[in-house]
Parts: sequence; structure tokens; C-alpha cells
Amino acid sequence: MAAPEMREPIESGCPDGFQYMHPTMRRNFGLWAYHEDPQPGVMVHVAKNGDKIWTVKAGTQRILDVFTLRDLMDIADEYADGYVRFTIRSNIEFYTDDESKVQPLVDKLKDKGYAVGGTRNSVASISHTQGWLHCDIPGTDASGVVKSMMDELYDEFTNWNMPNRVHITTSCCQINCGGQGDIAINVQHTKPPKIDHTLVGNVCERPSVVARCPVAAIRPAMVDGEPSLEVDEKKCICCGACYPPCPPMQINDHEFTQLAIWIGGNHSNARGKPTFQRLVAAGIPNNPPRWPEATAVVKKILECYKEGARDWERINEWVERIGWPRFFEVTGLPFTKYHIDNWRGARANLNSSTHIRF
Amino acid sequence: MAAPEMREPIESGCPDGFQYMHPTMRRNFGLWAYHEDPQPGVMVHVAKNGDKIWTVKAGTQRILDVFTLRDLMDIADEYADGYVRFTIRSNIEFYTDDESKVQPLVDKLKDKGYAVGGTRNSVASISHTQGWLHCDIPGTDASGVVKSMMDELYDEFTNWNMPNRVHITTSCCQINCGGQGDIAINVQHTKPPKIDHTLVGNVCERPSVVARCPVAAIRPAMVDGEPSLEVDEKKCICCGACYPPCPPMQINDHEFTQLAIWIGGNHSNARGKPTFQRLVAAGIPNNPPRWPEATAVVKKILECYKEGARDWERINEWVERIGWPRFFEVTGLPFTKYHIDNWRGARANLNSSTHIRF
Amino acid sequence: MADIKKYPTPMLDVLEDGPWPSFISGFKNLRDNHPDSRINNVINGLMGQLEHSYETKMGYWKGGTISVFGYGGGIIPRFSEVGDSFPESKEFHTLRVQPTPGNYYTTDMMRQLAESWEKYGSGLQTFHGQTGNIMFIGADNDSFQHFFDEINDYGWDLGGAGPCVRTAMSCVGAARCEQSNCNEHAIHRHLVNNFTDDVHRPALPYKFKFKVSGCPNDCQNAIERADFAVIGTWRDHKKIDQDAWKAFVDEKGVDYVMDNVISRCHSKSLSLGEDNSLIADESNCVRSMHCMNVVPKAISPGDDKGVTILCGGKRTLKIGDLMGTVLVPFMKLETTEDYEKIVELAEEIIDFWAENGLEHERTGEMIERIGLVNFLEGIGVDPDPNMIARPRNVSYVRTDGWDEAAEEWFNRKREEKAAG
Amino acid sequence: MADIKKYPTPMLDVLEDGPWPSFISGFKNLRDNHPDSRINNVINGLMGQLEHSYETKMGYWKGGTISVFGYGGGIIPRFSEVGDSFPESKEFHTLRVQPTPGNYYTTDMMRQLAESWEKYGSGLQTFHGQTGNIMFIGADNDSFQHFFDEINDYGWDLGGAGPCVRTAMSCVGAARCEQSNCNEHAIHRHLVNNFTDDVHRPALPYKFKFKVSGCPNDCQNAIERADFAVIGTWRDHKKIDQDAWKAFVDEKGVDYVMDNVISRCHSKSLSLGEDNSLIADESNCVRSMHCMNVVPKAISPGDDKGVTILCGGKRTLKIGDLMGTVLVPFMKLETTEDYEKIVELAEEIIDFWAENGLEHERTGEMIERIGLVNFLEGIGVDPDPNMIARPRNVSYVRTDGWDEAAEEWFNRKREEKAAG
Ligand code: SRM
Ligand code: SRM
Ligand code: SRM
Ligand code: SRM
Ligand code: SF4
Ligand code: SF4
Ligand code: SF4
Ligand code: SF4
Ligand code: SF4
Ligand code: SF4
Ligand code: SF4
Ligand code: SF4
Repeated sequence: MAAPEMREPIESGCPDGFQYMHPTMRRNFGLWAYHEDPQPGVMVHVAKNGDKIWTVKAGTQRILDVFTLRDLMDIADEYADGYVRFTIRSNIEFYTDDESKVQPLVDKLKDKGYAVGGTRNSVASISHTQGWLHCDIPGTDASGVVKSMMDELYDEFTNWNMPNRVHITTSCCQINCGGQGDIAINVQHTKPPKIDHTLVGNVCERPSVVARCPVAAIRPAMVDGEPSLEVDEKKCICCGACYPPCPPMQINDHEFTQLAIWIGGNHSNARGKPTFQRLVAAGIPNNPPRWPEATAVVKKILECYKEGARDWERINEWVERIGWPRFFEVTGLPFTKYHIDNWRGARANLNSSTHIRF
Repeated sequence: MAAPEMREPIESGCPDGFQYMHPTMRRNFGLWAYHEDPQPGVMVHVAKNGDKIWTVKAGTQRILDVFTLRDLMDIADEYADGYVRFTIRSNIEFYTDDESKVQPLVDKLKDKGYAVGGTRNSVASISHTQGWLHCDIPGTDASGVVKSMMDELYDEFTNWNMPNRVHITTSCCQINCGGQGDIAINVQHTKPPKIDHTLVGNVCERPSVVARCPVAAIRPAMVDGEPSLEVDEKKCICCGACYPPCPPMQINDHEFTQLAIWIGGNHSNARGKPTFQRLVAAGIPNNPPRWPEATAVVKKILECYKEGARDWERINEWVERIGWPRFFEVTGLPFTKYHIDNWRGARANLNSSTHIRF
Repeated sequence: MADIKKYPTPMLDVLEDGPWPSFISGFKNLRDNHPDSRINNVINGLMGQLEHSYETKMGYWKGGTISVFGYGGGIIPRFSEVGDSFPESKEFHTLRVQPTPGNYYTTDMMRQLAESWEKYGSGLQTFHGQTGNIMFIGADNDSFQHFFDEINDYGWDLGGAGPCVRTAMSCVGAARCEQSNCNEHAIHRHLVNNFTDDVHRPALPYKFKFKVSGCPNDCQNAIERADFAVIGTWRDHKKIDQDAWKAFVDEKGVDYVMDNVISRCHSKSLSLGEDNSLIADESNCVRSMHCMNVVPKAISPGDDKGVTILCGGKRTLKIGDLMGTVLVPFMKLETTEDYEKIVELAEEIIDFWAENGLEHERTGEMIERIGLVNFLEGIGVDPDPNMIARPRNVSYVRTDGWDEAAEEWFNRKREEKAAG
Repeated sequence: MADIKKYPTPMLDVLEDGPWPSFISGFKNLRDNHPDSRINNVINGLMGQLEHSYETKMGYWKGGTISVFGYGGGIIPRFSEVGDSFPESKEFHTLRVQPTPGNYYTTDMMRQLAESWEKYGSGLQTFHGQTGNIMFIGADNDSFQHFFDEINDYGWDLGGAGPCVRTAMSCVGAARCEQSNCNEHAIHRHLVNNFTDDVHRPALPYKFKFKVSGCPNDCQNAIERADFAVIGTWRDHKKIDQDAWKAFVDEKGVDYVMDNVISRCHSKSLSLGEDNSLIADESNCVRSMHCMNVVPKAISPGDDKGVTILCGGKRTLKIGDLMGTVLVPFMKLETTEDYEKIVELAEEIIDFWAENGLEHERTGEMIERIGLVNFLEGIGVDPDPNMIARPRNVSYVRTDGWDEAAEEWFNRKREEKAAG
């Protein structure tokens, strides 16, 4: 039998976006003057020549079935101009240059159960990762965590209650594909991997696993006469980095794979320079299907932020102003030795001053 | 012959200061209310009960001969109340609770060639170290550098021209006994040590020299059949740390031992937290007896600071406000690759933002 | 619609409650109502396995190696470890497809993609993954090539997976944003499409990501997430419409303006004139965006627009999170030559890194290991004070080339001056 | 006065010019005019060698080992490498003598010290060295013991040199400063005099320095230079004399006050009331001193005074400069028990370090190596959020003791509350 005829790929790479862009946006490309926010989820951008484009933004579940997708497209055709885009946080944006379409569009979306909002000083959709649905190394299910939290934060998405934008992320392992955030809910492993020695020999390239460990805790070893690996449990920081290249290094565990919450990752250069997120809470049970403990912490932090921050202060700015001791006080979260940095460059995170809050 | 009778030391340690303290100060210990600065070099501290103590502050050459010392004591007896102390910057302070003695004391000091000043927003005396006069590892003479600079900064010591206090230090090797400062003039070695192999075997404990090197550039080696050391010149950062435990590692060199200038070391917690000093200029010739090149750089920096800073801004605060690019612009100092940190934790000193000054 | 034996999903069912759109409802809709029984079955299997994960708190996918003909990457292969229990979805690969810069779609194009996908795949897709790809989740061994062939024919190509140049991202930018300082779309495509070979055939030390934001607000988190972050900025003075500004002050009141604008300028370079005009000390403005974010009607970026380029951002593995660091404080991007220059810079960086990066080492980690100066010298970029937050504070450095370095600086400054 | 052959000193002579007091003039005075020819000669030799250093740009002293009977340290021995050329000063040791806290002297005591010193030594002394010692510079092998015996008899003792507890320093403080929050003198003496054995008999991993500043202005640079920095502070609200404050505002004007006080508060916790009164948000005050430095007449530290203790400051060798880090955010120092507590803490630290520090490793370097948490556990101090600038930002930490640690925190908080 002849080899099947294979089609050569067309290496077209990234396609041109102008072909899919609303004509008013194409025409005014680079010529926008300012924008206004008539209501949560709705913006109007005004071009220098007076042209206007309305944007209506709706939250989605990110992973869309074709029914939902077609439903959204039908709405876009009927109530907007047939042009859409998705934001970095998987919200869908509908465009129209006809103001009269805006309110009907908003109403329709709400009517159909989509969340309209996420603009300005709201809690934006939580950006997240694959989880149990697809990844090979996840400790939790990101989609489920996000659905559970957004249910509770719905009013914060559809209203402008916050001092500034709140960008939340969640990730299903410590690799953290979801990135930093004002608040990040991430998996934190609390025990070294258990090694399935029977499998190591077959599936793991031992030298590269050894090289992957950030703290050099893995040594090649013979176990029951077979080549395997062993972990120095005193050194191991339970990061799980050895698991992707070597799945027998089982880091996931129904008890010891927990959640941790980090705050203050701000990537914008607005006002201050970009900042890293910081650990505030760990030991949170990984508790499907609703993860209520994690949501409770997030809500508590948001409540204190809403209460305590000045307008335009992002979470990191608020905490830096009131000081970390006060943060732990107002949120009631425990301060532990685990908050004290001991990674490279830890000194920079210690208090080398008498600036103290009593 | 019998062993000489040896006297057992009295381990009295640090003596009680109250016995040498002006009675007005002793009486009002912990009870001061505020102070005022009638003129440069003169302060009056007012106690809660209204008592007053005047301080008159004079610069000295730090290393005092007994004649000068007695001269100062005579002045203290005649024009003050016979009580003195020395500041951390080796200035002498005279005390009196009799206002009428103050001006005569000031006049007498000036008359005798002592510098009166160094209070408030002046350039304080330069704190310094031993140099060629006494140390076993110096690359320059701190006393000489300081005398040369203070001659040029005399008016800045005796007047209140600066935006805030200026604390200058100088050190005669990279160990930096002089400490950080608003401006620090320090030795910087620019070539690895030349090893006198004939001596290593006798005077150096080789393992401890090897251990002393911050970058592990030293290896034990056999040279001409004798145990010696060798330096990996590509690794060596020319710090001179190997020289004290092993003088045959000759780091000092009349050409390659140069001066470098650092700014922004602020140890006070006033306003901001304490800050480290930063490299601004190197390659400055170590040029006795007057080191004019180093003084020129210091004066240029002070001139720009005086011109550009707001009241109460220390040098670090001024530069952080205007930005380092502007600092190099206004001072005309060259910016080089050597300014870019590559020591541990260097990342923290890189610009991870779009905050840029054009 | 097939009449299938549904795996029970009591835990997942709970996720249908609540106001936020439910992915589980979407799954069920596909399982129960899609006309193609293949899809009903695949989703049934998927839900069965996911329910099992929820019950046991463990994931059950493993990787493998597959790719379309002619490419080495672009697909994340997934095989079930519990395929015996849930055989319908035991192969469940994801195709990563590059969207347009800024993620623009017409409804027609969306429908066309949906049609192709339900012909071959699970009917589930994600807009978008965190690297910016459309993720078509759930193809099996037999179908992924066909799906790719079909959409590739009408203009879509795979993104990256593995040690290669990855799919890029850019913000909505000039298409709908008054803060934009550059043509994000052109930058994005010039860069990533110069490296299609490196996207499709993984052969680099590790992944390499481009991200483009039109202004320092950095809506793409480029500094934190990209090996090569391009961020729009301007070099001249920002533009102030004093009439619009005064109208703003009148509307909001002086207190509000002081509290929310003047006193919040990071570089303290703003003040309010007697007549309520806005006084800006331009030499101190660091382009922190705040004033123009609050009052876009009155304050805008300047006219001399361009970009800042930062290098080395990434997440935790394996030395801790790294932000990108300034490599080019300012670059004009107007002419063809300008665009060639930015592409060349990217090439220099990728070449140097390909040669000097360790296995599994990102650019940021390499810079950390060798030091920024060695990296600059490797790619032929001159040091600039805007690259640093502050000069070094430890004297441990060998400075014997100081005089030459100083000379070079003065020469460069002279030339810049001469050039105007 | 001896009629001696003077070494020519053309370079040193230049240092007699200019308005600042000249150490060279002082030397010459001793060489030419001191009645004791021993001194004339020693200084002549010293100047000859120093001139040689100026000409060749090299130093010519080497160390050695000497100490007074019964002690192991306290003297820096110096032998000349060019003793053949300048034999008069070929032994030129420095005795380090501990002054009082704050460096107080009567003129009489000064004269007494000068007399003893010119009997045995060179007639040169430094007030003070950078560690705070009176340095009697220039004794020879025969004389240092006699000099020590004499001054030791009337109350002076050696300080430290070598791997030992060093001479401490403290600021002028409560004796003449309105900002003082503690008895610097008592703290200084309690601490260092508890360790006289460790001062005099070097047997620690390396040096250990105490420094005391009465307030956060830290006039002793204690945070930067001390292994154990004690800094006065207060826990309640600072004291504001509103009348004095308003008088200040009247005198200086509102603009001046805004620019120099209100807007300069690091924690932005000050504002000006309608009636020009000073409004202070005390929960945000970080004790940064600025407001009371500018207006000491109106603003003062609070009444609930005590100290903050920081550990681990030092200069460059060998991992780069380290600032001290907060170990005890606040400690009262009033009762005997309070003083015992601070001394015990110092003992804990020195013991732990003596056991765990590497050779030539300072406390700060040890903390850097083992991590602050291990150090805290070693010395039995509980973690406190005031110890950190910010929590960790890398997830690489094993958190399996979280629940216990949280429990401890809540228990501690409960106890604190119960205690009032
Ligand atoms: C799918 C996605 C998460 C999502 O649901 O959105 C994802 C999923 C995976 N990431 Fe990621 N990463 C995804 C965006 C990111 C991002 C965000 C970004 O690109 O801006 C990051 C952080 C930025 C960065 O590059 O550092 C990220 C940092 C990682 C890392 C750590 C890389 C590092 O250098 O630190 C790994 C581990 C690895 O590559 O060895 C990783 C590895 C993985 C793997 C391939 C895990 C593995 O080794 O098998 C995951 C495959 C999941 C799957 O089954 O599809 N993923 N990953 C994102 C890609 C979708 C897309 O193509 O659009
Ligand atoms: C006498 C002395 C303490 C001693 O025990 O020796 C001292 C005494 C006072 N200091 Fe100081 N400081 C002294 C060295 C320092 C140092 C350390 C140093 O010089 O190396 C610092 C640390 C700052 C640094 O980074 O170099 C220091 C930082 C301050 C500050 C904070 C300044 C700032 O704004 O950053 C103040 C507050 C002020 O200026 O109002 C201060 C204020 C004062 C006041 C005004 C306090 C008072 O109310 O009495 C004292 C009179 C100062 C004067 O002479 O104008 N003192 N002061 C030291 C005099 C040194 C000299 O002779 O010049
Ligand atoms: C005399 C003095 C400089 C001065 O002229 O004032 C001095 C002089 C020497 N210092 Fe120092 N240090 C002096 C204060 C300091 C200080 C300041 C301080 O104590 O606050 C420091 C910085 C603070 C610190 O401890 O880090 C300092 C950090 C060093 C170091 C580096 C220590 C470190 O851990 O980084 C060394 C090197 C060593 O010990 O191996 C050193 C070593 C030396 C030696 C012993 C050099 C040697 O190995 O032979 C010098 C003896 C010079 C001599 O001939 O007298 N000296 N040295 C100061 C002591 C006078 C006194 O006792 O009052
Ligand atoms: C649509 C989107 C870009 C895209 O290409 O997808 C976008 C669009 C705009 N951003 Fe953004 N930002 C978007 C993600 C981001 C992100 C990244 C993220 O969400 O992960 C950041 C980085 C900040 C961070 O650390 O998480 C971001 C930081 C900002 C800021 C700075 C905020 C601050 O004060 O720190 C502004 C300025 C502002 O708020 O006035 C901003 C402003 C804007 C404006 C108002 C710009 C304009 O004048 O049009 C746009 C409308 C925002 C809105 O929906 O309210 N945008 N913006 C992203 C919408 C995400 C979403 O669906 O919620
Ligand atoms: S965060 Fe981890 S588990 Fe989640 S998608 Fe990324 S690599 Fe997979
Ligand atoms: S979990 Fe992390 S630290 Fe532990 S052995 Fe694996 S790679 Fe190393
Ligand atoms: S700085 Fe160096 S040379 Fe100068 S006294 Fe200290 S150790 Fe000696
Ligand atoms: S000079 Fe410093 S870096 Fe060079 S060999 Fe000596 S100790 Fe090592
Ligand atoms: S990064 Fe700037 S230009 Fe791009 S969308 Fe955000 S605000 Fe607009
Ligand atoms: S852009 Fe930022 S730095 Fe510049 S004036 Fe506006 S707020 Fe200030
Ligand atoms: S540290 Fe504080 S208490 Fe001590 S002298 Fe300086 S200002 Fe006064
Ligand atoms: S002490 Fe410092 S932080 Fe406190 S109010 Fe005064 S200036 Fe502000």
C-alpha cells in the first residue's frame, strides 16, 4: 500500500486581524481620543474625528461549547454589528457604532444569563488554566474553582464597587500558567513527591529530572536493584517541578495538595512599577466541587480592600500603604513563619528599618 | 630569674559616662524638649523644665597630638564648662549652660584655626579610616584624602548651604571600615593580586585564604615545587579580601589601586528606610598628596545636589526623585557597564518597568 | 443525539448552580443535545473522567508525542490514564491555533471554525489560553490532522508548544484604545511571523514568548510573562488639553483632583496652577499613565511615539518569578527599517540564547546566570541608565576597563548630540 | 626636644595648607616641639614612612600578635616593613580603649589620659575609631603593657580586636537629645559589659558589634553597622503640641508646611486641619521621625517608649553589605527584668551563632545562609509581621506545618489580648 498522500502545511503563522475588525475601528486605527464608561460592561470610545464605537463586555466560561459560541454569534449579529473579540481574560466584547443597539444588547445578554460587566473598577473575570480537564500535572480544577468564585463575586463583576480594577488568577499547579494577580489562588503542594519506583526506569530520563529540581534534592539511586531516583526530603520544597518530566514523582495527593492565596501581583506600570504577588494564606483545603474555604478568604480580602483602599489603589498599593502588619490584622489571617521569605534574595523582603506599625 | 610579676587586668569594660557628663545634661537626662540652631556649629537644647545647654561643635583632624588635645581642653576650661564629648564623626563638642560663653567660645575656636560648624544642613566632617598611617592593607591614605577634601569643603562645613545633612565617608580598602555615606570615596582595586610565591608557604594558611575569597577564585597550587596559591583571573573581582589573611597576595598597586565614588548611603530611618550607597564613578587616580580628581567629582555632585534637591532631601532621595539617568546627565559623569549590577540579587537593581526618563 | 448511558456526575452538577455561566451546563448541552453522537459520547466520557477527578482529587491525563505532518509542535497530546473506565474520551488532544493580534473575529469566521471543529473534535474550544491560542480541546488520533488541514486552508495556523517560539499576544490597542502608542498588530505579526519555523519546529533551549502592549498600562502583562515584551510609549511631552482639564477640575472639585491625580503622580511631577491649569514637570514624568488613565479626555501620550523593549519575564520555574528588564528604552517604529531593526534584535536575542542558554533555561534565567552586561555584549546593545533601577551597591566588580567604557559613553553622547 | 635628623616630607608638607585642621601640622609639632625626644624620634620615623607611602602609593605596616597580660585581644600590633629605613617607629601598635557610652569626657580626665600616653606612647590618639574606641596609636613592644596598666588602674579598659565582642557605640541620646526614647547609656553598658570575657578573649566565629541609637534617626548607623542594633522608639501615639504647631504654621506659612512636612511624611499619615491643626493618622505612622525632626518644638515621640532590635548589619566582606533586620519590633526597657531580657537575647544570639556560625562568618551572613526563620527558631523568637518588608513571593517553600503555625499565631494573639 502506498503511503497516504500528506498535505503540506501552509505556514501562514499569525493571521491579519484587520480583516475581522469592525470598520469603525479599522478606520480610526490609532486615532482614538478618549473613552467613557456609560455603565458597567459598556464603554464608548470616541475618535478624534468624533466617530464612536461602543463596546459591550460579557463574561464567559472561557471553555465554550459550540452551542454557546453560536448563541453569542447570533446575539452579535442581531444586537451588534457582527464583530467581536475576546479579551485577555476571556471576556467577549461586542462592538457597534450605533448607540441605539447598546441597551438592547445589554438586556439580551443579561436575559440569556451572560454576565455583563468587568470594566473599570470591578472584579474582572478570573483568568485561569486547564486543571483536571486537560493538563497532565494539575492539582486542582481551575475551571471549577473559577466558576465557584465568580458565582460569589458576580455582583462585583457587574458593578463598580472596588477602589480600582481587581485582576484575579488561579492556577492548578505551582508552575502557575495563570500568572500573577491582585489575588491569585494557586495550588501549593505540602509534601515531597511519593515515587513510584517501578515506573521511573521506563518513563523518566533520570539526569534531566535531577537537573529540573530547583534545590538539587533529587539523586539517582538504585531501588530494589532497579535504577530509580530518591528525594532528600529535608531539602525538597515540594514544588512539583520534577513531576512533568517524570510522572512517577507523584506530587499530587488528595490531602497534601492544597491551595494558597497570594496578593499584590500588579503588572501595570500605572503609578508604581510592576510588583510581584506575595503569599498571604496557605493550608486551604482543595475542596471540590465548590472550594468554599478559598472563596471565603478571597471575599474577606476583597471586603477589606473595598473598605480600606483609596480610589485608584490596586491591592498592592493599598497594602503597602497600610503596611503588612495591618493587613494581617484587618483580614484576620494568621501570620506565620512561612510568610518570611527564604528564597534567593530573601533579604530584600525583610524589614531592615525601624519603620514599624504598632 | 623569676618571671616578672604581671599585673592582673581589671576587667571594668565600658566605663560609666555620667561621671564625665555636664551637670545640666545629667540633671535633665531624658528630659529634653526641643533644640534650636542659633548659628552653624551651635545648638541650644532646651529641657522640659526650661534648662538650657549650648553645644558648640568643632571639626578636628581626628588623629590628635597631645598638644592639640591640651589646647582644646584649655579652651573648654576657659570658654566652656570643662565638659566635652566627641561625635561619631570625630567632631568635638563643647558644652555650657551659660549663653554668654557661647560667642566667645566660637570666636576663640575660629581664631585658633578650628572649624566651627557641621550641624544641620551642612557637609559634616568626613568619617574615615587608618590608611597608610596604620593599617596593614590600605590602598590609600584616608587622613590625607579627608584633609584635602575638607579644605575644599570648608565653607560647606561652616555654613548651612545644603538641602539636608551630607555625611561623607572614605575608606582605604574595599573592606570599607568607614561605612556607607551620602558620598563615599573608597579604594577600588582594578587588577587581581600579584602573588609573591616565595612567601606564601611561610605566612599563609592556604585553606583559610581559599575560603576567604568571595567568588572562589583561589586554588592551592604548587609553584616551582613549593606549595603556593593561584588565582583564576577571569573569576577574580579584585576585592582584596585575600590580602589580609595572606599578604603575599599583593592587591595594592600604585597604578591599579584607584578610587571609586559611591552615593546615596543613608542610614537614617527619617522619611524612607535606610538605603545602600551606589557606584557612580570609578577609575579615579589615587593621587597623593591632594587627590584633586576625587575632590572634583565630590564637589560636582554636591553642586548638583545643592542645585537640584528639595529641602530635607538627602542625596539618595534627590536622585531617586529625579532618576538615575538624570543624575548622570546633570553631573556629566559617564554611565558604563560597570554601573549595572551583577552581584547576587542583581535583578532588584535592574529596571523591570517602563518607568523611563527621556 | 445518541441515547447514551450517562456517567453520573453529582459533583459536577453542583457547578450548574449560581449566576456565572457554567462550563458544565455547556458540556451537558453537548452531551445531551448535540446531533452528532460522536460528540455526545466524547463529552460523556470527559465528564465521567472529570467527575472521577473531583471525587478523587487527582488528574488523569498523560502526555505523549503527536503533531501534524510537517510540524514538530503545536498540539498538546492527552491520553487518559483511566481510559478503561471512560473509553469515549481516551484520546483528547488540544490544537493550539494562533488568533489574530488582539483576537478579532467576525461572527462568520467564528461559525466557520465551529463547523470545522464539530466535524472532527469535541465541540469544546477556549478563547483563549493564557498564551493566547485558541485551544481546540479534544481531538483524537484520527481527527486532528484533518481538522488542521481544513482550517489551515482558510487561513489558520498552529501556535507553539514545546521548546520553541510561542504564539504571541497583543492588546486591543490602536484599534480601540486612546492610550496606544504603536501599531500592536504590525509589531506582533512582524515578530512572530518572522519565526514561523521556530514556532512549528521546537529546537530552542526552551520556550520563547513575545507580547505586545500599546502603552505602559501593559494590558497583556507582557513584562511579567514575556521573554520579549514590547510596550508602546512616547519620548516627547505628553499632551495636555488645558480646557478639558479645567472642565474636569470644575466638575470634580479641587480636592478630588488633588487626591486622585496630583498627589498620585508617582514622580510627583504634577501640580495645579493658580488658574486650575495642570502644570507638568516633563523632565520628571516617568510615563506612569496614571494622570491620563484618570483624565483621558484631557491628557494623552505625546506625539513622538515608539516602544520600550524588555526581556526576560517569566513565571516561577525554576529560580522564581522574573520580570522583564529594559533592553531598549526607546525605539521608533515607523519605517520599514524600524521594523527590520526590531526583528533583527529579536533574532540576535534568540540566536544568542539558542547558543548560550542551558537546556530548559528561559532568557530571563540566562540573563540572571550570566549577568545583564554579558547579555548586552552578546547581542550588541549599549548600556543605558534606563536599564537600571539603581547602580550596583557592592564593590565586587573588576573595573579595569573603566576608561574605555567612559570614553565610549562620551562618544555616544557626542554622536547623539551631533545627530540632533 | 631632641636635635634630630628629619626625614624630608615634601608631599606631607602640602597637607599643612588649607583651612581644615591639619594632622600633619600636629605631627610636626610633636616631632619638633615635644619635650620627650623619644616622641620626637617616633614621630620623625612615622612621618618618614608615611612620606614614603605617599611617594610609592603603598602601605608598609604588617600585623602580628601581641596583647596585654590576661587578655587575648584589644591591640592592633603593627611592625614596619621598612623598619630598616625608619627604625624609630618600627613598632607602632594601637591600643583600643573603650570610651563611655556617648563619648563623654571632662577636661581633667582628658589631660590625665594624655599624660599617661605621652609617658609611654607616641602622643597621638584618635577620638574615635569607627568602632568607637579611643585609639592610642603608636606604642612599642616595651610600653603597651605599662600604659594599659596605668590607665586600667583609673578606670579604662581595652576594647575588642579579632573574633570577639567589640566595643559598643551609642549616640549622645537622652543626655542631650529630645528625640531619645531610651537610656542609651544603660543599654550600652548592660550589653557590652555582660560580655567582657568575650571582648577580651577572642573565641567567636568572627566579630560581634553592639550599637545603640536613641531614636530611628539612628545617628550611630547601627542598622548598617551592628550585629545587634538597639534603636529607641515608641509604641503609643506621638505627642503633638497643637499650639506650638499652629505657631509654626503661622511662622512658616501653609505652603512651606505642606511642602516640607505634610507631603513628606513617608506613610502619608499627616494632614492639615481647617484650623491649621495637625491631623495625624496614628495607625499609619511608621515612626519615620521626619515631622518631629522638622518641628521638634511641636511634635515629639510618644510616652510608651522602648526599643526595636535589629540583627545582622555589616559591611561588604564577603557577600555584600547587609543591613540589620528586625528581630524585636518593640521591647520595653524600664525594669531590671527588662534589662535582663535584652541581655538574655544577646546571649541567645551569641551562643547560637558561636555554635552555628562558620569561621569568619558574621551574624548577618549566617542569617542569610540559614534563613531568618531558622535563626528565629534557634534563638526562640516568634515570627512577627514587622520583621518583614513583604511576605515571600516565590512558592518554593514547604508549608506542611501551616495549621500548627496558624494555631500558634491565634494563641499568641489571644494571649496578648488577654494580657491587655
Ligand atoms: C494551556 C495553558 C493554560 C491555560 O489553560 O490557558 C498552559 C498549559 C500548560 N503549560 Fe503553561 N500553559 C499556558 C500558558 C502559560 C503561561 C502564560 C503565558 O504564556 O503568558 C505561562 C507563564 C509565562 C511563562 O512563560 O513563564 C506558562 C508557564 C508554563 C511553564 C513554566 C515555564 C517557565 O519557564 O517557568 C510550564 C512548564 C514547562 O514548560 O516545563 C508550563 C507547561 C504547561 C503544560 C504544557 C504542562 C506540561 O508540561 O504538560 C500545560 C499543558 C496543559 C494542557 O493540557 O493544555 N507552562 N504557561 C496555557 C497555554 C494556552 C495557550 O497556548 O494559549
Ligand atoms: C552628635 C551626633 C550623634 C553622636 O552621638 O555623635 C548627632 C546628633 C544629632 N543628630 Fe544625627 N548625629 C550624629 C550623626 C548622625 C548620623 C551618623 C553619621 O553621621 O554617620 C546619622 C545617620 C544618617 C546617615 O545616613 O548618615 C544622623 C542622622 C540624623 C538625622 C536624620 C537626617 C535625615 O534627614 O536623613 C537627624 C534629624 C535631623 O537632621 O533633623 C539627626 C539629628 C540630630 C540632632 C539634631 C538630634 C537632636 O535633636 O539633638 C543632633 C544634633 C546634630 C547636629 O550636630 O546638627 N541626625 N546623625 C552625630 C554627629 C555627627 C557629626 O559630628 O557630624
Ligand atoms: C581602626 C578602624 C578604622 C578607623 O580608622 O577607624 C578599623 C581598622 C581595621 N579594620 Fe575595620 N576598622 C574599624 C572599624 C570598622 C567598621 C566600623 C564599625 O565598627 O562600625 C567596620 C564596618 C562594620 C562591620 O563590622 O562590618 C569595619 C569592618 C572591617 C572588616 C570587615 C568586617 C566584615 O565582616 O565585613 C575587616 C576585615 C576583617 O575583620 O577580616 C576589618 C579589619 C580591620 C583591620 C583590623 C584590618 C586588618 O585585617 O588588619 C584594620 C586595622 C587598622 C589599624 O591598623 O588600626 N574591618 N571596621 C576602625 C576600628 C577603630 C575602633 O576600634 O574604634
Ligand atoms: C480589553 C483589555 C485588553 C485586551 O487586549 O484584552 C483591556 C482594555 C483596557 N484596559 Fe486594561 N485591559 C485588559 C487587561 C488588563 C490587564 C491584564 C489582565 O487583566 O490580566 C492589565 C494589567 C494589570 C494587572 O496587573 O493585572 C490592565 C491594566 C490596565 C490599567 C492599569 C490599571 C491600574 O491602575 O493599575 C488601565 C488603566 C485604567 O484602569 O484606567 C487599563 C485600561 C484599559 C482601558 C480602559 C484602556 C482604554 O482606554 O481603552 C481598556 C478598557 C478596559 C475595561 O474593560 O475596562 N488597563 N488591563 C483587557 C481586558 C481584560 C478583561 O477582560 O478584564
Ligand atoms: S498551572 Fe500547571 S496544572 Fe495548570 S495548566 Fe499550567 S502546567 Fe497544567
Ligand atoms: S518536588 Fe521540587 S524540590 Fe521536591 S524533589 Fe521535586 S523538583 Fe525537587
Ligand atoms: S578600610 Fe581597609 S585599609 Fe582602611 S582601615 Fe579598614 S581595613 Fe584598613
Ligand atoms: S582579590 Fe578577591 S576575588 Fe580576587 S582572588 Fe583575592 S579574594 Fe578572590
Ligand atoms: S496596553 Fe495600553 S494601549 Fe493596550 S489596551 Fe491597554 S491601555 Fe490600551
Ligand atoms: S504619566 Fe505618570 S509620571 Fe507622568 S505626569 Fe502622569 S502620573 Fe505623573
Ligand atoms: S539617634 Fe536619635 S536620640 Fe540619638 S542623637 Fe540621634 S536624634 Fe538623638
Ligand atoms: S513620624 Fe514619620 S511617619 Fe510618623 S507622622 Fe511623622 S513623618 Fe509621618
